[in-house]
Amino acid sequence: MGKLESEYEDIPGTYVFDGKRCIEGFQLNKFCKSLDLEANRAAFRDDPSGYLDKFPMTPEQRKAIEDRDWLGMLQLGGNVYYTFKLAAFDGITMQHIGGAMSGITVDDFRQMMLAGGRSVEGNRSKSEWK
Amino acid sequence: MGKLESEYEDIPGTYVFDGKRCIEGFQLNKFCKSLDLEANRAAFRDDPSGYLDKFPMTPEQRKAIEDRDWLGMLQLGGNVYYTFKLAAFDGITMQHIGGAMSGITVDDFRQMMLAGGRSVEGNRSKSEWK
Amino acid sequence: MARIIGGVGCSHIPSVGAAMDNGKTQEPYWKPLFDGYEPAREWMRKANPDVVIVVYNDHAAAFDISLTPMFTIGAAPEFLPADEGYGRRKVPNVRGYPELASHLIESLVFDEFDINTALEMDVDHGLTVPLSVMYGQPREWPCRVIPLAVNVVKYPQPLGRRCYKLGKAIRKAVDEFDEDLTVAIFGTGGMSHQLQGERAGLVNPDFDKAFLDDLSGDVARLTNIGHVEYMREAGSEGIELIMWLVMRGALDDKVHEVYRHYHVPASNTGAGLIILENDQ
Amino acid sequence: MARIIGGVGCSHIPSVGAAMDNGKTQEPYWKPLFDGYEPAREWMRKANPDVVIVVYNDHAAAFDISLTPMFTIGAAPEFLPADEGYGRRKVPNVRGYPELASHLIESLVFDEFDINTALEMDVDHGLTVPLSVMYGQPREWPCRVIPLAVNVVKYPQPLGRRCYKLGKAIRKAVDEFDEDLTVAIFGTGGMSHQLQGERAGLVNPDFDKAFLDDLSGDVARLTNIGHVEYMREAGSEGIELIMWLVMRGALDDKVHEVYRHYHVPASNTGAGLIILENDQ
Ligand SMILES: [Fe+3]
Ligand SMILES: [Fe+3]
Repeated sequence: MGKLESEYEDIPGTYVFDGKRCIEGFQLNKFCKSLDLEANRAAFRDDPSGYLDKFPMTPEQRKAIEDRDWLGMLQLGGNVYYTFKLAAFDGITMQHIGGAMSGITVDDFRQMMLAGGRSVEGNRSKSEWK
Repeated sequence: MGKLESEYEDIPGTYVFDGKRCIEGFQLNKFCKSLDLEANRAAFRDDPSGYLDKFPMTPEQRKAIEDRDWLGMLQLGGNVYYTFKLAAFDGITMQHIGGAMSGITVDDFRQMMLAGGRSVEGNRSKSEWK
Repeated sequence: MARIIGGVGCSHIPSVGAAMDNGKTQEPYWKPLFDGYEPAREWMRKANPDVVIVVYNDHAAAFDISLTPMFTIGAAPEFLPADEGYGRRKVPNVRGYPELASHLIESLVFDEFDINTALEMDVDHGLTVPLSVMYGQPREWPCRVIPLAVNVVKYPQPLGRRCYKLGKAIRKAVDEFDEDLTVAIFGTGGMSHQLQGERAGLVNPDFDKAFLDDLSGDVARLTNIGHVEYMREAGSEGIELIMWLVMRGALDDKVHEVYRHYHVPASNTGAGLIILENDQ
Repeated sequence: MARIIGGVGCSHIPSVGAAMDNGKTQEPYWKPLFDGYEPAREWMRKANPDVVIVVYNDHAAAFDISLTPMFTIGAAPEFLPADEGYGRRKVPNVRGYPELASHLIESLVFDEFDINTALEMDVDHGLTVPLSVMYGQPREWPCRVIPLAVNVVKYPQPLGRRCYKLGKAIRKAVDEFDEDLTVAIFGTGGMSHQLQGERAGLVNPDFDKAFLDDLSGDVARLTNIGHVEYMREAGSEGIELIMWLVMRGALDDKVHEVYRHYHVPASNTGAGLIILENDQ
């Protein structure tokens, strides 16, 4: 257990990309990173399943990608800067996945941002989310 | 001029791989590094000149490579761990290029090593090499 | 001798760059933000530094999960805007300053900072957006740039205290550089924001305002903010603010604020900008 | 709690690995060297640590000229022997220890060391040859390994003093790790040698002997050796000896020498080996 792990794991709705997640999500993030190259994007577009075979992930990780389960990816070691590459591949924005991860529509998410964003009040500790 | 540059530049027969040389030799070393991959070794073997065209070096650097001028490569920004990859490509050893860089035959170089190596006496300062 | 003429703290929001690249800065959503940039650009035109040290982070563009470099100085003659999935950003290439970069690296290593050297490194929005914010859309960037990439993505990020000390060591190195140059330093990223998880969209204007205030008021408080406080109060990506502390460390102990601008929202983020100068 | 049970200093000469891989260790050229390794292997069998931290450098195998990382800890579950031009070295894969590696990284970063994290990194002769020297040719390495790669190729390398302090911080982190483990630490590279230039083939046995002596006798002298003294006296590649100071720093202030072996030549190099244990 890391020195601060119990403290940062208490922050609700937040997946700190620490050593543990970094190792767990290695192949998932590597897949996402591969989409930087147009040749790989084309290969993934043509044959999603065959392309994913190149990255030996867990079945849960693979399903999260196939389902575009943006929150699930994070919970399985994904990092948002990597998973965003898949969002960009899909042609959707950071607001889309912000909404998806927090369980609201993209329009509600945009509205929330226009109103000043999500407040830190009530969102500091998991104990506040019970 | 770096803080220690005048001091280490006084060491005779030695090319400290500092920022300056690192930048100067960037393409030369990159070419050498590319030989890590068998596909690249094959390409270089088949068409040395065409392969070298991919690395925009100075004419002097390119000539040093073509001539297998091991000392010249260092003087033009090469680093021995990189240029050794070209030596390995040629099937020659560190003793071969040790001899070539110091102007003796490989047998004399081996003999020198068996006799305890090159002494530091008389080899500390360029002033001793006059 | 080279000298630091000022420091800028500046968010590096991708959509701010995109708004400029796509000519949207006068749209109602963007206008208030960009109007606030004008006085900063005016300062920049007057200051016109020869070199800008840009402290930023790479967002999985130049680096990937295989290797997470902690502090990296770019010593190449040129850096290309990264392709972040939409082709390379259409801004000028970034001209480096190898001699100054090598000097910085040597000096910092002698001061026991463990600095990586990059000789080939594409620079992503973390670096190019603050240039756009401060310089607008020139045909060439009017300064040379030293990229200083900081890991803020993988925990553990460097401590804020460490970043501040790095700034102080940069200051010393710049002061000792034997050319007559003016140098500005940008600390980029932030301010409070969270891109990920169920808490995505978090913005904390109180935290941000206090941070802006204490850059000139109480730096000791800022350098003592730890990982958990950043992540909890400023969002998981708000920890990017440690990069502003590198900038702050490179200035005098006493500084005054020349200008600030704060606006919510820009995309998912609170956008902040501050200009600091040394007291005379 | 984990604890450090000893330190090893050991050259990492490629041809020593090749002599083993090709069954040449009993040839007249190699026999005196390998005979001297036997007592060290005996110590290793008895010590049988759960984990070995190997401080080594990459020789343009995993890293290249684009990025020179200063201090890098490998946190992957496994590392493959690098292909250094003749195919991957035919030795077992290296099993890592991600939990301990992550703990080390966190602890070191909190102690203000700027550590890079590698999650994919082939390990070259710098790491595998010392394993071969100390363990012979087992089917699997009997320990888990934490690779700690140090830049010694591009000037400025870290100061010897910095390496020594890094060792002390590693010691603290190991002591705090909450598992009952025995840990050895290898400092590799050196001793005096120069591969490059007209001065290629330089060996300085007096320097090497004094270095070996002072690992237990006068560490302060060693930590004050600067870049130029290493390069001038021990050859341009002799500066690899700074990695032995990481090992030394991880031991107690008072240590005793268990064993040493020194032999010239092995290929272009003076080959040294030392085993140190903490005084009781
Ligand atoms: Fe950022
Ligand atoms: Fe070595």
